[in-house]
Amino acid sequence: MTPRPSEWGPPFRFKPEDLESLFVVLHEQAYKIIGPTVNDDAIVLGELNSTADLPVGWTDEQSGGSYRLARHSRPEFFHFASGPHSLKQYLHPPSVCLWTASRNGHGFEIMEKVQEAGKLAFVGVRACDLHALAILDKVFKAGPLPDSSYALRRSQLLVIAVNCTSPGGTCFCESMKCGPQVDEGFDLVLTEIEDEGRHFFVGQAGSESGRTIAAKIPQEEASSTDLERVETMLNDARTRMGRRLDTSDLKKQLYRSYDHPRWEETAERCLNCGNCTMVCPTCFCNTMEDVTDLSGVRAERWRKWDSCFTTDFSYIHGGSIRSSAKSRYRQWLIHKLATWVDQFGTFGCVGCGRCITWCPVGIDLTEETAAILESNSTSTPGMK
Amino acid sequence: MPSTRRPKLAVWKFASCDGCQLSLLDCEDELLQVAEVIEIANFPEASRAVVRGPYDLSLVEGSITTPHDAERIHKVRRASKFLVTIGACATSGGIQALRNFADVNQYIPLVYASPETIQVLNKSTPIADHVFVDFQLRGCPINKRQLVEVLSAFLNGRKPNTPPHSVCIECKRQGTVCVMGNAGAHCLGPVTQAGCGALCPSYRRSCYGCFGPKETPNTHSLSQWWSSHGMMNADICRAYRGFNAYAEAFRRESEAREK
Amino acid sequence: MPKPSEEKARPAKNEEKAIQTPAKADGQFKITEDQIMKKRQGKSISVNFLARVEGEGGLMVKIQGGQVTEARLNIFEPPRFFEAFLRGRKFNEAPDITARICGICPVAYQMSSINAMENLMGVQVERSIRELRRLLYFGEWIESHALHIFLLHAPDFLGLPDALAMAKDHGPLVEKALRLKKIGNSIINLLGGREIHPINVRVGGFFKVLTRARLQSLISELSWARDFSIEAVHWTSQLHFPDFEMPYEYVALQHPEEYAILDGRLVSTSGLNIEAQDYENYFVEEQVPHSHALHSTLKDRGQYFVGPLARFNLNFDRLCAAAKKAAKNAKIEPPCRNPFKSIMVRAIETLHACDESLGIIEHYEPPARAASDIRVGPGTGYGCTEAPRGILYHRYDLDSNGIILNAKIVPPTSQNQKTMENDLLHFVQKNLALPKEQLTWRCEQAIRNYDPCISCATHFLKLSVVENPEE
Amino acid sequence: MATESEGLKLRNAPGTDPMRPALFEVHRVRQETRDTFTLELRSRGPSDGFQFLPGQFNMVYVFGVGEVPISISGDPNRPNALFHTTRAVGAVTKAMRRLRRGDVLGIRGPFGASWPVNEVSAREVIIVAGGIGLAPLRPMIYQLLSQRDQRGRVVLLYGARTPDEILFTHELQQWRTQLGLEAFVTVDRAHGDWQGNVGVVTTLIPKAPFDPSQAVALVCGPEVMMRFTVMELSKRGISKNRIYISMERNMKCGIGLCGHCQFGPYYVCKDGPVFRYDQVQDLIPLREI
Amino acid sequence: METLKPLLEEHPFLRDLSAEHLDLVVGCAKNVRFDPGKYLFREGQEANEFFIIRDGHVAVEIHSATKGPVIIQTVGAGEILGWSWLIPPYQWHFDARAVEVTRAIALDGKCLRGKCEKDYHLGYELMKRFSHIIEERLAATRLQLLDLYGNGI
Repeated sequence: MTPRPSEWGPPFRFKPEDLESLFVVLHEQAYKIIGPTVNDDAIVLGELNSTADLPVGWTDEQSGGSYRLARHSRPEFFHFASGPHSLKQYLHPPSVCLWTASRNGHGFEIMEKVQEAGKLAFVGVRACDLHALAILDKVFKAGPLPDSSYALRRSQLLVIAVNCTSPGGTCFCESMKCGPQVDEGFDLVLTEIEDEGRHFFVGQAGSESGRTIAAKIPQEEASSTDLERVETMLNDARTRMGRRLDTSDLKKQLYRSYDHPRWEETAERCLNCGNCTMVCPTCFCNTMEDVTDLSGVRAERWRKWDSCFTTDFSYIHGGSIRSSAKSRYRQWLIHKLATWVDQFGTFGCVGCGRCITWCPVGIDLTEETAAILESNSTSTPGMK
Repeated sequence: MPSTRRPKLAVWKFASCDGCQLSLLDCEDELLQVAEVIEIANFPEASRAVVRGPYDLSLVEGSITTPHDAERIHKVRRASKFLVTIGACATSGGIQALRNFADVNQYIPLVYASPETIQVLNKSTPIADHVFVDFQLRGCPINKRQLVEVLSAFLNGRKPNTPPHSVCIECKRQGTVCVMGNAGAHCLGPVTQAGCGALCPSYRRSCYGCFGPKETPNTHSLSQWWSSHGMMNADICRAYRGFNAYAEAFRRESEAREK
Repeated sequence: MPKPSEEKARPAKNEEKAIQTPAKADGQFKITEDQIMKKRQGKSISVNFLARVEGEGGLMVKIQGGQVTEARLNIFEPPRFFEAFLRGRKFNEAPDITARICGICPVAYQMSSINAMENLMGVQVERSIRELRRLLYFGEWIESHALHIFLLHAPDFLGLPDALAMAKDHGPLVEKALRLKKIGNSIINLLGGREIHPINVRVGGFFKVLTRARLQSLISELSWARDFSIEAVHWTSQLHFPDFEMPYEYVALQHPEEYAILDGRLVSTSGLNIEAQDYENYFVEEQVPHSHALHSTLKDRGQYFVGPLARFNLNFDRLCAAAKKAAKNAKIEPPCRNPFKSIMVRAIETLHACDESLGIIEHYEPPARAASDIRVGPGTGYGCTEAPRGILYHRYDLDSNGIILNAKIVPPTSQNQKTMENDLLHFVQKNLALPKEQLTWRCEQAIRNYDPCISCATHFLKLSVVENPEE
Repeated sequence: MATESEGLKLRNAPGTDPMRPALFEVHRVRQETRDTFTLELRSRGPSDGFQFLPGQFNMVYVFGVGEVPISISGDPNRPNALFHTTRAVGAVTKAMRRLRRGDVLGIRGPFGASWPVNEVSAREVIIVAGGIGLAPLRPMIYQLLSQRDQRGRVVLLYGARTPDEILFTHELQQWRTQLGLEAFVTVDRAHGDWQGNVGVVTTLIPKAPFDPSQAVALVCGPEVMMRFTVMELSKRGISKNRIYISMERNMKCGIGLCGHCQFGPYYVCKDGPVFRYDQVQDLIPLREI
Repeated sequence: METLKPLLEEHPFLRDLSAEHLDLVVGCAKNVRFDPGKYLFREGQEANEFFIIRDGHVAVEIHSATKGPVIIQTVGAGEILGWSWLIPPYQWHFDARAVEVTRAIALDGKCLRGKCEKDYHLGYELMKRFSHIIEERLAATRLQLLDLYGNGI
């Protein structure tokens, strides 16, 4: 990591019980705190009232098509990998009313729905999800016609990130260069250290507001040993990724793979249920639904998460452009790992592994991609 | 576009539990409004008054199970400009279509005292097997929000928002934790059409397919997965033999697992 | 694409008539309009299509020489063979499958089947689970009674075709009725996931139990509902009731402390007092040719009457104080033998259900676990609960894998069928002087006293598929 | 990234939410053919006119029914009136056809990349249109004909299904006689009394009067027709970087935020709908992309 | 005859034909002119020639009992009309009607058939050129069948 002293504060160290003071500060600053908590047998994102709501003593076991909440004996707050939820739920909500309209005579008038966006502080954000946030920013904020409601929600966000030292069985952020170390886009980053009975946090502010908040936590200066410990733990995490993906030349290789036979094989397994797109922290596709009341006087426009795995997604008069399951899986994967690069200058994948864990039949993006890359030399032409 | 004449609505019942037409009466908040914008012309469960047809909109509940009903449905079709089937019975034969899988010869010893007084068809079949259906609203039972949506769409001349995609999409939009990935449940959500509000998973229960197969369902792959995780064929077969057992994709899969 | 047959559209007028003709049971008891015309020489009342009941039925009363010679309730709802296809299903599927017998009282089916399974397995659920079940069931009572009182039955008393017509003169009342109905539904919704065919109940308990806070969200509406129920009791007491009483034998469940709903002993006004599992030793069913529903009778005693009136007459002292008080104010007390007054009793039961529900919510502590462990084993289990319309009996035989070998289900409407026909017989006899149109309407009303649930009633046929090659 | 074809992209009045429709009133309805019609719209709000570039589209909202993308078919030099020509095939377009003078529509736009307005100004232009595909090209024809002093010949090859389905017949005549447009029309089938060409529009290309080394081709029609048209144009020797096509895909937002209109690395709504052929030539042969 | 040779020589259809073969073809050619409404040939007639349209416009029609004449294709200046003379039983399958004054060179197919039988090189050259035309027409007809403008996609 290259420290950027101008923005970043000095590393400091604090006791686990002082994490509560962070919560207190956030509440004082009128933030609603969103973070990991145990609910419905999973570590999900939810509103946290205090550190007691954090999943202390809980971890998870993840593999293709499987997530299991598990107990562990250590006192850590953040000893788990990505859960089923991501920041997307909050910044790009699954269902938003954009406006309402009401009829008057021949005409009608449109009233914009004022988007509520309170101040949200996310606690425990991993590097993968921060990269996903950066990607959503590119999609919704960077273009010539940005999404105003996204921008509004985004502007009121505070990020307390956590360096990931417990990658899961489906993680591959290391391959995507999106983790496990938090390197940008945070207000405060924490590393939780627990060994041989010593349990403490190393923190560092990454923004002005982060610095203000950090200052309120009882702390001492972090020693060079502490910092080395952080470094070691992150390096260790890098070697414990459950999955990996070779990204060199990935885009070009995939552009050549449109007619690869593997798509057909995957399509036989793919349920085209859309789970991967729903749990993906960067999948942003959405649809508009126009609804009316019975009297026909009131109408509303809703924006809802959509998935490229449906036939409606590509429907134009006369039929669906992507009617085969093969073409839909291909669209998704090539979008994530190739066309996304052309559109937004980055992969659409951050290596969080959610699509692998939550695929009901365990289809593995890294495995599919590897299979295509491996035999691409024999494959047929596609896009150059 | 609302016009001056209220469209005439008729509700018809075939073999069913009445739950789907009851959904209309369960729209407590909308019922009086419905009656304002639609003339409830023929709805025996709600009224003894009957207005003659033809009807602008017919809601048909239930499946065809008797020779008489097989004739009656044609009369209903002729009296209806726009015919919408409501519920699993009407769209896939319903729970009573379980008889379609039975061997009639095995039924004969069980026939009760005077079987000759009752005429029943061998199979319970959906309405669309008999007449042209303009729109099918799924569910066992239908979802009343979807029913109001279909009525609103009909009145406003738009396409109803009743997407044919999976329960999973609806489920994840709600932020529900997947019961399949997370609890290893035998959830039919990935092959079942949305519309119920992904109810079961939100109660930590696996989907049991009330809304029938979604578009392009890959039932085979789902069964394979279950099978490889120790589920017995008989149980897989039963999973597909629920309230939409006779819907093509479910029927095929259950038959494949029957041996 | 339309099939050719539809394209040859016939003139609309004829269709109407054709469509109004009910589906008939079959050849021998088919009552065509022609036959009815012929019978006019005597006199007959026939209602081809009973409106405002759940399911499809008709009724027919034959009068010859000033004597009513026959009264029949024709149930032409097609049989659906539930007991047949329950064979081979797993025990834990019974609650959801049997719920589909009836869209109006699915909770009743779920509760009876669960009781039967738990009875077989020797499961005792913890108190809070039992309380949640009672609450869910009360939700169904409220919803079903509100529907019946105001949307199905009351229009008869007011001489109106339906509740929508009622809404014109009694707007606020209908709106309140709908609100009451909605409250019943919201209880089911919250505890069960949806109003019709709830998804949250299982053998052993629930899939997910609610927090106190979620349950408490019901309180304010339920309090309103309790108040409105008092008003409803009063309102129904002001209706005009035909002077008609019959010496019924009432049968209901009885519980030592509660106004029975979930369980209890089977008792009657003529001294029956048995365990629910002895039901089949005391009750028999017979097939009648004019109906798709079996008729149930008490061995050696004949017809009997289940439902709100039965419960009221047998368990009056276990009603909550408010309900008793409302009954007193409305001047109704056991024994009540006028079936038309069932509308009042439903209102009283609604009040009781609201009151009890509030109590359950107030004292609710979430159970430690949503469901008890269950051990699947072979045997026979019995379950009997009080559906809104009366006792609903289930029996299952399971094998060692929990697969259903046999199922028997006796719904309330089939138990009341004989009594309904008997009522018709006597009621018509007594009111022969009425103009025919009015008498016909009264006959319908007499049937609606029973809130007949015809979809339920018909599933009851034993397996009766007749090989009938489909054309 | 994205297209190099010129023109305004994603222009919207400052300060307004691109997701919120502006209200326009139907001024006139003109039935073009049995199922195709043109709506002439006037802004309801305070407006200095509706500025757009040829080839751009709007998201058109019918109250209570829904929204669809429809290209603009009017004259870019007459911004006071907004024209949309469309066929009534779905719920929204069918509802549009029922609209009458004074009825109100919601409009979001203009969106998307335009035809290469500047590149063609000093060149010969060959326009190939199929069916309703003439509508998105009409603004370009207006534009070209308005500058005819500064420019080379404009040739239009237009294929319709039957003589009854030829769009803008009156204008075609006018353009021919008064403005020197060289228009050749062909139909797929005709009765004996039809005096014109019969055959698909591609059959007109080999004998069309243009100089392949000079001309720029603008093509709009069904995708299959465009594929074959490009083939014929290439045979005549027009290079692929002087052929432009206009694509159709499902669109929900019109501004690249919903993902529906993806076409390989492009979003048709903002990188297109007009593409220079060499940008997409590798994508065109791919199935179900 | 002398007037026709330069014309035929330059026509793309016959371009690059050897001088010898060109002479054979020229030997079978004559100028024809049709007023509007005149038929170049009718369905069922013996097909003994083909036409190189010089100017004008010819509609190829098929007659249907209920719809009357339906035009399935039009042929104009520079195009070749007719190949039934090449394929037994040498009968026209369609009607060809001049829509406007049409001038063409008619080539005697019967005569050419004989010459082709004798000289396979000539036969091959002509066959090659006609098969190209047939292929083009077939492709165009297929597109027409797609009813592209009617259904979208």
